[in-house]
Amino acid sequence: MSAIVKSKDNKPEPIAYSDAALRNNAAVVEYCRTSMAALSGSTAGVLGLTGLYGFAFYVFAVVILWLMFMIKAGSNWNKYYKSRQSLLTSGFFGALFTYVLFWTFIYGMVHVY
Amino acid sequence: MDSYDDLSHSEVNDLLRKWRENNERKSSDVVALWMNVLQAHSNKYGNEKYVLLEQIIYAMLDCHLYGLAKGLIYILSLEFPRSLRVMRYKAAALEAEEKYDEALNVLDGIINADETNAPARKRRVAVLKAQGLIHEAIKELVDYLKKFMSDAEAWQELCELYLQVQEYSRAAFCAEELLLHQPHNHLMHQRLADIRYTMGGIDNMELAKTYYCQSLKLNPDNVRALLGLFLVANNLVGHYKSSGSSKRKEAWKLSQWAQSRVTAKQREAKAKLGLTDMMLSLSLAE
Amino acid sequence: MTELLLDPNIRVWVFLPIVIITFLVGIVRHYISIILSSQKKIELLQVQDSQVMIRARLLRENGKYLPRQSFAMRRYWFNNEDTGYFKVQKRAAASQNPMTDPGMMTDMLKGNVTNVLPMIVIGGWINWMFSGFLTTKVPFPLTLRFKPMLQRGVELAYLDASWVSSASWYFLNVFGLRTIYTLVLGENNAADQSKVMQEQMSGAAMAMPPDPKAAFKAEWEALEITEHRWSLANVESDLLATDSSNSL
Amino acid sequence: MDSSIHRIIVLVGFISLFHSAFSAAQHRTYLRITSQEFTTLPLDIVLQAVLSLFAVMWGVLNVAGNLREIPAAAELNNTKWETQRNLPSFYIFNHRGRALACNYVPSPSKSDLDNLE
Repeated sequence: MSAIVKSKDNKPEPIAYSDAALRNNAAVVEYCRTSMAALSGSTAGVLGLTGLYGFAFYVFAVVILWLMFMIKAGSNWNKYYKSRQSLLTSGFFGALFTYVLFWTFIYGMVHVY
Repeated sequence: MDSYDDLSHSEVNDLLRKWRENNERKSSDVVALWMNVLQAHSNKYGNEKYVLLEQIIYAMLDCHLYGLAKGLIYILSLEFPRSLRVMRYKAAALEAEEKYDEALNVLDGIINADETNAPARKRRVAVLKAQGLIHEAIKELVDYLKKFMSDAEAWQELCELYLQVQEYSRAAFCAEELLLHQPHNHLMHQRLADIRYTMGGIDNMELAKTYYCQSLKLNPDNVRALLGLFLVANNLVGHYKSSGSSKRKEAWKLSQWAQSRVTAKQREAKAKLGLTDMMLSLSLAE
Repeated sequence: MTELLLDPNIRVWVFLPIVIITFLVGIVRHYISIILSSQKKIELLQVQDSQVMIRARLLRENGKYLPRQSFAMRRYWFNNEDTGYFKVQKRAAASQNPMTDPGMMTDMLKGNVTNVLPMIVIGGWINWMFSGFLTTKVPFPLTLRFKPMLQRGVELAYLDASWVSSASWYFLNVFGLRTIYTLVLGENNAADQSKVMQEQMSGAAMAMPPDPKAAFKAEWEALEITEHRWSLANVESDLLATDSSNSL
Repeated sequence: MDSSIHRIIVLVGFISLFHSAFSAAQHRTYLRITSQEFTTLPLDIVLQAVLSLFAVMWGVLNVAGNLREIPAAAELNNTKWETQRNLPSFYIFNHRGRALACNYVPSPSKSDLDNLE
């Protein structure tokens, strides 16, 4: 009987994650994130956004990408991602640099000359 | 699965990749796929060309198609004249033709050229195993494991070899080592439990029971573990006839539980079988 | 301040070429570094050390799945005072000076040749070829501090800080396109495949401990303080409990 | 099949994005020639750019590859002992299946020689 009581005290065992699958998913997310930064940067350049509007557009694109990930995973996102928050925030500033570069590039191509 | 001709080239590639990643042998299927589909598109293997060719070569050797395999090895050796990996294929071909001494010579050559070449060392073990020299193979493999201690594949092979010569406690050691590498794999727990059950004795039975339980916890569909648990629990009930009753009660409970699970599984499986199949099996039984 | 008007020819003959040149140079550099990179020759002893470390780490992490006796036996094998692996195996302390190792020297040289040299050469060439142009304007306001960074080669005191000169545009590209390379080239591209074929490395030869002596000592200490907690103690009752809750 | 559709989506989205970029550039030059002040782009260009951005993003998301289930049990519970036991490094080729090959000639093994005598 004592064994049963003990098992209630113990925390549930942490779920084991498959390393290869985690790495695969991280690579997919990274790929999409970089493409998203480049593409949304180009779009912001086409639209001729300046100043804070451009950065707001970046946040908008990040959120849209996150929503798309959620739609793709469906209701059981738990199976594919460790946490939803980190999917939203990780690599935010890393991709921002790419975004700014493309924004500047396309803005220059379209609007400056 | 029989009509391989219908599959497109890329589908075949995907199928072969899946087999490769899952370690499925399926040699005759691989050869059939190569003959029917891939051979015609030999310029379109894509990125995985060489890994694919390796898979095909081994499959051919497995199917006794030595001539074809040697042809492929020759092509590869023209492309990579000094590759140790191609040397290994040559050794494998020699081995398949039962020229074991020559194969060992080639493998020794590889190891001399690159002493960290683990696959060649493993092939040496396989050569000894193929000759039926199990004890020598064990010795070789133990030497290998002294240097490459975290090679799970080698530990597993050593476990199997020890089982062949019925050294159960050493096999159990290897199985435990495997468990350290893959603690979430239900098959590893089940394997260790199998070995412990075979060894016998109350302590080993208790361990076997624990590992069967863990295996079932990880994967409730493991019927072999279920059967093992049932046998172990019954055995323990017999052992604990006189001594402490709480342990006996637990073992009895486990045995009952396992039995009910097996019955449920059987009912499930029967429900899946169609009526005609059941009739057929009945008529056959009569 | 009135808007500057740039000649559209600058766009076609300066602005765009810089982006394309930077991108292509990056791609070419990637392939050159693949060609130049030599398979490091690894000593058998190094492989052995790294594998021992992995095994000891696994024992620490997953030892809870083994019975106490098995765990203690393995730890004894690693740690006991007289014959334990970490005690018996003596490794020389790693040489601290990379200059003494000629292999290390050539590696460093190769790294410089493929990374730094093209950047300086191409940068100098671009500076000479496209010097003195204003190429674009960043679409957000910047403070004057950014002027020396963004307007290299154009010293105009009263120019707005958000204008970018050609040389600076090149450097922006060098740093900004890095993520794009991984996108385009992929993690494992076709060029690596045949490399694998030529000299297949036993995949286990990964992270070598740079100094095996210190690493052994650390691992010895870590193992010494590891307590064995048999995590399968309650598995039978857990199993019975989960099932009864499921069937209810 | 599925991925080729998404590839087409990506391609079309790219072309559309390029087209909107050209439209915007044309608009700017037009404004400059007629010396009007730039306030904002026409609505159709804005819509085209944003919509094609979404299309390309969705396409890239699906082209990038499938997500795999991360709990370790998901994959391990599907492996069978047959594949777990099968170790490519230790294959031996003189197994009994060899006798099924059409061109197999049984080699005179030791036991046969013993029987002959």
